[in-house]
Amino acid sequence: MTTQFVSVTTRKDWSSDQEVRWCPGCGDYSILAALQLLLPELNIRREETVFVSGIGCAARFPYYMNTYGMHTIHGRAPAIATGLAVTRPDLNVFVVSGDGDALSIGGNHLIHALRRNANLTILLFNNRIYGLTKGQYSPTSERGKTTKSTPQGSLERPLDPISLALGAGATFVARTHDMDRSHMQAVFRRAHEHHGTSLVEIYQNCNVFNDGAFSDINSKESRAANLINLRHGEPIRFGANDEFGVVGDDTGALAITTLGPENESRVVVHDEHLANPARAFALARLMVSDHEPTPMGVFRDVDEPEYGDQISLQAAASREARGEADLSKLLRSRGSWHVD
Amino acid sequence: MTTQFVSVTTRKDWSSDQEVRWCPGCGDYSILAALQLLLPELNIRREETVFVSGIGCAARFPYYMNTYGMHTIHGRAPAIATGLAVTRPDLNVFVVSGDGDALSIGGNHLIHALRRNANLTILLFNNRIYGLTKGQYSPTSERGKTTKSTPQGSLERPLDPISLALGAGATFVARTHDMDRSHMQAVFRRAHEHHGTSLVEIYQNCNVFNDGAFSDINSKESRAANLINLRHGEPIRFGANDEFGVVGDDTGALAITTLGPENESRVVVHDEHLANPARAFALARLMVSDHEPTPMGVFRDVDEPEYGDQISLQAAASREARGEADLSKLLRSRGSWHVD
Amino acid sequence: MVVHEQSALENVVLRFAGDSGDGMQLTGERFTSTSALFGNDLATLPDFPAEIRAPAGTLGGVSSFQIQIASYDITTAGDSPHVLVAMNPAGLRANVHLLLPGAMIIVNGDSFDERSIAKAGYRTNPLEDGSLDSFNVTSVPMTTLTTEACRDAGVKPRDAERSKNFFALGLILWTFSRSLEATLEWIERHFANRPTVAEANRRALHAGYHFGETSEMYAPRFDVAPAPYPSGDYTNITGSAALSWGFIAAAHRSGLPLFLGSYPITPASDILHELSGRKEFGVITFQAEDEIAAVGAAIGAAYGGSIGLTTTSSPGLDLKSEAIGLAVSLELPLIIVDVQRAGPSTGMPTKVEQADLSHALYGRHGEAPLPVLAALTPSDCFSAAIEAVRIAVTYRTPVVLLSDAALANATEPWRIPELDELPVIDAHFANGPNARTDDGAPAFHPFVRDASTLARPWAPPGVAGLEHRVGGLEKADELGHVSYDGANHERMTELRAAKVAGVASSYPALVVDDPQGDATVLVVGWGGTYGSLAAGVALARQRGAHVAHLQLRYLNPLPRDLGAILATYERVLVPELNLGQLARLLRAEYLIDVASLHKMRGAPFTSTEIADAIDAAIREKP
Amino acid sequence: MVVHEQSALENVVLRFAGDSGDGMQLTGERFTSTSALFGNDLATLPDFPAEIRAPAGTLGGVSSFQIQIASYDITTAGDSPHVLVAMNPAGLRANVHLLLPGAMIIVNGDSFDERSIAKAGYRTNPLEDGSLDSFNVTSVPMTTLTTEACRDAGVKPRDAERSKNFFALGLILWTFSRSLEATLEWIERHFANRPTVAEANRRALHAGYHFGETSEMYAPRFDVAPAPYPSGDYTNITGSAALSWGFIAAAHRSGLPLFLGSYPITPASDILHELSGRKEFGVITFQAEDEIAAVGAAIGAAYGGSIGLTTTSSPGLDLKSEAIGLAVSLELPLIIVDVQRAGPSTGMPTKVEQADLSHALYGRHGEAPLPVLAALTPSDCFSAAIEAVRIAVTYRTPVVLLSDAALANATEPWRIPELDELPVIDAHFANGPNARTDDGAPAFHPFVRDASTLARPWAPPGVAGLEHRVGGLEKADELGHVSYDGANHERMTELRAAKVAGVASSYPALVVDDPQGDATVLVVGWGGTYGSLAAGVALARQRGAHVAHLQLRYLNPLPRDLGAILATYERVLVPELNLGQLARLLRAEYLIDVASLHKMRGAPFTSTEIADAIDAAIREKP
Ligand SMILES: Cc1ncc(C[n+]2csc(CCOP(=O)(O)OP(=O)(O)O)c2C)c(N)n1
Ligand SMILES: Cc1ncc(C[n+]2csc(CCOP(=O)(O)OP(=O)(O)O)c2C)c(N)n1
Ligand code: SF4
Ligand code: SF4
Ligand SMILES: [Mg+2]
Ligand SMILES: [Mg+2]
Repeated sequence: MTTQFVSVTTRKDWSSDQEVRWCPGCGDYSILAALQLLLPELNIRREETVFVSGIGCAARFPYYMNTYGMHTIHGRAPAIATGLAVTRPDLNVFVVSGDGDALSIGGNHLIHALRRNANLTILLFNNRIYGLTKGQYSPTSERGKTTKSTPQGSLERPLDPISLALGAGATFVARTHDMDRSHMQAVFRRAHEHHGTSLVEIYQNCNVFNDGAFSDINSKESRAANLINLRHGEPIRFGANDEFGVVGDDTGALAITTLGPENESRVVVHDEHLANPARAFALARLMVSDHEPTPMGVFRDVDEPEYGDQISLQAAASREARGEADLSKLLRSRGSWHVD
Repeated sequence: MTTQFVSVTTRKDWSSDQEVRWCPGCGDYSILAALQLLLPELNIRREETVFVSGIGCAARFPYYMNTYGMHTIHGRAPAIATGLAVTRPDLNVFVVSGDGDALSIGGNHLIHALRRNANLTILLFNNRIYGLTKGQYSPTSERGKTTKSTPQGSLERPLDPISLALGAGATFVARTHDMDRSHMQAVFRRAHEHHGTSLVEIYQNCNVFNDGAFSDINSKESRAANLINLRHGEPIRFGANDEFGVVGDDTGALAITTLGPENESRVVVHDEHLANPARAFALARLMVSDHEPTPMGVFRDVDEPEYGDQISLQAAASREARGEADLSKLLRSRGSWHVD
Repeated sequence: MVVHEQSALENVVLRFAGDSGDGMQLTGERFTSTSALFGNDLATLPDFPAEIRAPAGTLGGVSSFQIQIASYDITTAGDSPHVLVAMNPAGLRANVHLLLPGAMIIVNGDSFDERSIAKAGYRTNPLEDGSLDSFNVTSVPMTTLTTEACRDAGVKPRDAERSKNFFALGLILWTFSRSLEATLEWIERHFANRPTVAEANRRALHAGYHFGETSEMYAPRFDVAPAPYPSGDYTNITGSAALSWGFIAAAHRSGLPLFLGSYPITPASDILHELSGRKEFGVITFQAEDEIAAVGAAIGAAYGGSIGLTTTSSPGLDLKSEAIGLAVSLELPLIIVDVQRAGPSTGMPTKVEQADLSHALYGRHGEAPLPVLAALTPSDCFSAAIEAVRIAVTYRTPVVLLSDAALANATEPWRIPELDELPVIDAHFANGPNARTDDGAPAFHPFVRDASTLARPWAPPGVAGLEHRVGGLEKADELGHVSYDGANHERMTELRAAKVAGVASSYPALVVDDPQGDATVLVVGWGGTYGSLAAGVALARQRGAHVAHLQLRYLNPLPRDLGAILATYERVLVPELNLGQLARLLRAEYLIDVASLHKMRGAPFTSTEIADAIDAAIREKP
Repeated sequence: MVVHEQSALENVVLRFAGDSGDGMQLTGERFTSTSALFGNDLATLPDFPAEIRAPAGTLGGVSSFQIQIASYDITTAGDSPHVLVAMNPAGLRANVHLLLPGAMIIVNGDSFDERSIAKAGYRTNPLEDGSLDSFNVTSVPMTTLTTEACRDAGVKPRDAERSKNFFALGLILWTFSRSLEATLEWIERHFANRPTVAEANRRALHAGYHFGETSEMYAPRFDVAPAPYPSGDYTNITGSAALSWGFIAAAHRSGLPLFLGSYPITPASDILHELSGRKEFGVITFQAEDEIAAVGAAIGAAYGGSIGLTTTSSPGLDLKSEAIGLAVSLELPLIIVDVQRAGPSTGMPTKVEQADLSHALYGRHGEAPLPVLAALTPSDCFSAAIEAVRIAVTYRTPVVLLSDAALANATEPWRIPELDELPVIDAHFANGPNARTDDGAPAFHPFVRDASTLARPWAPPGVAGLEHRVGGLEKADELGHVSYDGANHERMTELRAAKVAGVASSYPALVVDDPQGDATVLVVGWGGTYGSLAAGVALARQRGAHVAHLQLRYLNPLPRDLGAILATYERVLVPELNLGQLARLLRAEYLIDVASLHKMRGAPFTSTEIADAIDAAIREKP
């Protein structure tokens, strides 16, 4: 990609000719729209953009993008995309996954992708349910969830993708939600710009099998009280009148408090770039149960060597040390003799 | 197991008749000894004790224990043990795994076992290398490690099992090392007593493929300076004269400092039972690079419902609601009609 | 077949079709229930789009439900519907090609507006352009009539419209001379806490029924008499429910707890759903993080003395290979259910195929043989489940039980067995030493074998003195500890193979369906094609063919009497929903040049396809 | 065979055996090197314990290395060693049963102390109890002589002792009339920065050599002349290295980058090790978190236009099944190498077996056919790798290439090909539209097929206008978008099968080894048994049998000329290191009653086993 290139595409250019087949009202539509509207602004080429997905409702995403795309198998998209990204550093590789795809069957590939830090942008559509298979609970479902496979309620405590990612050493971790296009776009842009693996959790409503899973947080009525917008360099405050703030307590955890002159100075100032992930983790664990005020935005964004870059460096070092590849020499490298 | 039962076994009773086949000098021997000496003290029965392992040097462990045992397949021991533990709540189920087994191929089963919280004691022998396959780097190998499969050095940042476990919602997380039998025993005992899934990372020396991986921390000479003993309710101090301490900094991270009257009060007091895992996570992330002072002991020990118990409750509720099982009724539950 | 008015018929094939949102599966199920209660024999074939919802009104979104009802013993939902109920243009277009000339078509006339017609891919209105002239078409303004009927019922017109499937059902019930009673009762129960919806449905149902009775434009009426059934209690059952109950019954008859480890996948998930609500039967269901954990947990449970069960569909079976190999090596009982769907890879997830047979037989590294069974009909799933448990427990071996997407969802009436008719399964747990050490002390050797079955002891933890270790490394014969001795490995490999081969000695004798006893052509099928092959054979016989039919339930080891049977026919025809996997097996085993008939269209064979192939085979006979 | 003194021999089989810590593999390799330089044909067979180290001195800890050197073309490391060098009692006990009467045994006498003798499981000292009377035994106090030789060399006695394998090597080099030069040079290079170790080894080597020369007690000496080789440059190569280099060569001749995704597993890891050090060749190696990620990443790389390669051994292949099925459905090039080891499950990880053939053929759900090849000899691994890439790239298909634990570690001399002798592979990337839309605009349809190969276009990202989506759901013929149409699915299934079947048209003609042309019995083998079958056939011919030999490299599709060949022999004998998997394939395909000979002992066939089976087959001929 040359730097002179200026994209003059529109949403239509990024939309494939396939009918979109999600249920009417599904949150996936607004994520698709957010991305199709954002991509023309990123000054990247369609033919250098690839969407790789696993299996699930979310994973149908690539079919709707007029880019290169691969709809693969359940849970393996991060691994497949890694092979693509390291061999083709010229591409913009996006991974689209669901909470089951990324965190249940695919959990291991996800954590290894995150620590490996190849140049991937992973979008995790979290609807806290298995949509495609018609409504079983997922790893992010709240405990006690009654579903087809748990008629008496589920028993496991949910996985929080943000804390899991931080535990695995992720370099870019963010959260956004399907009800706010401009927030999604801002976060997607940042994720795309991050050189390395970025993970974006997207709260996504499945109106058929888990309707309203996030409405306590992101509905018009709840947002002011329950949605915490993280902004780098700014104190973490929220509420209709910014009356609440996030402060440290003396157990190392973060807590929410009502602000007044006496404690205003204690409000934590958000810093995405801290080398130590402890603060970001504390932020991810702000909620002790569901439906509590929830941070949105970039939790962590730090620079670490990108995996593919390092491979290129090693290849260069190899050539440096041993000279350009010489097959004929290689075949003789274990000692050879001549017979006349 | 009745409560009256009093164990009168010795190490010999817990040792099988199979020759131990680890390399002479391997750290696995001392872990085996620690456990074989501890078990007689736990007042449990051999026939109610099962060791389940995956594949690796560490995973040969069950063969040496005169208990029930299963040497299974690579990475899957936590899943296999879960099936056993939930169907047989009367058993003491131990899982033995290596860093490759538990964190590479088996990473997903591990995190799901941890959040599920069935009654398992998982012992993770971390030698930061693949021993059995003769020396490739593992997920815990330090970056830049030169091995057979990485002649120019490995590229990934290592996974830290403790932070990963905390990110996954583990209820019991601890670390110990093969150079200190009584520390191992104290930690193993606690792990066994925990009702739910406990994870113990054991620093284990592989003297053949990764000799001295932990000597900066646990060799006789280094211990005072680099090994931090966590003790519940006590300030986290270490050093030959307890001259160092762990304090919070204002980015939410923990840091090490030299103590004096001016800062002594700031030393963090260790609390294993904090509901919020943020502090334990910060402790796990105390080291920003290898070979720095490293905490040993129980990072976290909290009570959450055990998975198997909850299943029993649901079964009881089911019987309560629908009466005792009646197969004949079940077969007619979708409506039936009679033909003469 | 041309449908006659008011005729008393032996059988009718009826198909409901509409948009995914139109409630066609529900309509079909309700009609099925009523017909079963009435005493018809019946068979159903639901057919719905892959899991992603297609945009309303398109061909991709069509959901259909076919049912055949008959006064005699039938085995399929039939090939060509005599009656098609189409709720929208797409439903019509997707199905009209199935109909023979003269078939009856009932459409919801309100849905044939310009937009919907275009969406379905029609250029002109099929109700008007003469393209349906060879059929008997009735257009009923179902939407209008339904909303009218519901006026003042307390529902909004938009919601009232949703009840139009009950209008269609009412109309069809009238057409088939059925009473509304069972449906009304069901509405009562089902919508107990949504009284206005209940009321709307009730009104729509009545409206449809009355429309049939009063409308002048509507004439033909069918009357299918009850089938002659042996006496007993009957229920309508799907393959998924029958499988689930079969496992519960096996647990009951063995006294063992049942543990299901599963990861959701269509069309296997229904077994997980069904069993997850049965904890009072000592059933534990475990929704695992993936298929590997699911089978792993089942192995752990089996080690602990439970019936270890794992259920999946085709892609999931791939992932279980390694763990199944472990179970082969450990020689522990384990049941793996594969509800086959169309592959390869994700394929067509809701469509039927039988293409996992070779995979079930050989899909593991090394020599790792295991018994493979297949269920023949929805209700046969019940006894196949019990049989799988019997073999697994008796021989200490994993067993693969094959079902398929069609069996799983199809329904048939089933005589409910008395509990004491069910086989008893004895786990025969090891309860004490079975050997002596070199110095004569009693010992437990976990790989000493039963002389007749070659099964090893099953010794769950808990018994003092039987402590032992098992693993996936090769084990010393009898002793069970790790052995790298070559001769021992060969012996163990042969023993494991001999044990599985020996399962055939426990089979019942094969029964060939050859009523006249003079057939020269034998049709051999396996598993879920039973119904379609039986129907095809029946049709061929009607056409005058002398043909025999044998449907295999046991795929590995093959029945011992099979070779002799095959040898008595001049020509063996093997129809399969794959490219010829059983055919390959029979060729290798018996060196017989069987003819393979394959179909890979995500749908069962039709009777005509089978009958035509039989005709061809008879003509081609060597 | 009785060994004569000073004799000029055509071939000798030599076996080094000792404890895992005794350096036997190194000794063997050095001897191999010297013999190769000298110009012998040779073949080696390393045999070491499973990965866990057994306690020193036990049978479980014995490590052996066998080599046959010859003045003519040989194919195996031989059945029965003429000379056994045993560094300890366990090394003797583990191998003595292999020897024929009269064989020569050289032992390290120092190691026969009471404890070691007992550890090896002997009750009495075999050097003294007469049990070795039928052999020609020489006991040399190697430890003592080595430590003495190293006195004042600057190493501690304990460390000096470690050089005793060089003593043994020196002795053997003398015995075989070889010079020390190559070994001295190697020591120089290898221990460059450990000068005292180098010195100790040098001294030990000389000491051994001189001991041979001077000792009175030691008599026989062998002299094996160089084999007549076609002119060229030669190297000694193991199967693992040959495979690795073959892939590098394929990358070179196709101009494509090579991407290896792998997860360590014995005995496949050596390929990963070898390729990880070759980044200057544009090779990327990726040690993945598991086998699924490894094959997944290779698929991603293939999608991006690289040669996607994944290497594993048996249990790892199980885990790759689902992803391989995806590659079948995507129709992307992919190479899967399975270095087979003894199964089932973990089995015997360092031992050879050929039991993954059926799994390679059928180990995926659905109809998912793919080409399967097998390498025949260590050096053939090189061209088999290139051939696998050719097929994968030409036909856009995953290809399974089977090697095995014996091939991987065995060595043979190999004439290094000139680069321009190697085939050229053309990726033929799509570079523009290949179709038109309904309204005539140029379009790219990813599933339009090449008329002759039926291959679809390979269109890696980066080219504007070729943007397209692929996936594991069934695809519409030509267009490539998702399709649930039954007829389309059948067509696509048949097309995929036809494409793979068509690969056979690109094979060279089969060449049967039947020197006299009058054989009535044909031995058919596949893959890595080539050497042992050829040797067995040669032995049978020496015994007077007229027998032909055919070794298959292509297992799917089978070669088109195979059926006709099989039909010309009265009896077909199929020896395999499994329970008869190729035999089953041939029976199903050709309806021929082939005789299966199996061996499952974690070791190659011996010539005698093969020759005896040939004799039996000739006697039994129908
Ligand atoms: C190997 C395999 N196992 C199971 C399935 C069935 N399956 C498809 S999608 C899915 C989960 C979907 O949940 P999620 O990832 O949350 O995506 P959503 O549909 O909610 O967007 C499952 C279990 C499959 N296709 N493949
Ligand atoms: C499916 C599968 N993949 C790979 C292997 C090979 N393998 C055996 S153990 C192992 C890793 C061992 O490392 P670790 O778990 O750290 O145990 P250690 O030997 O170091 O104790 C590997 C890759 C295997 N046995 N099975
Ligand atoms: S099932 Fe849920 S997630 Fe899937 S398309 Fe429908 S609304 Fe969206
Ligand atoms: S290889 Fe390492 S971990 Fe394995 S037994 Fe030897 S020293 Fe221990
Ligand atoms: Mg979801
Ligand atoms: Mg390790």
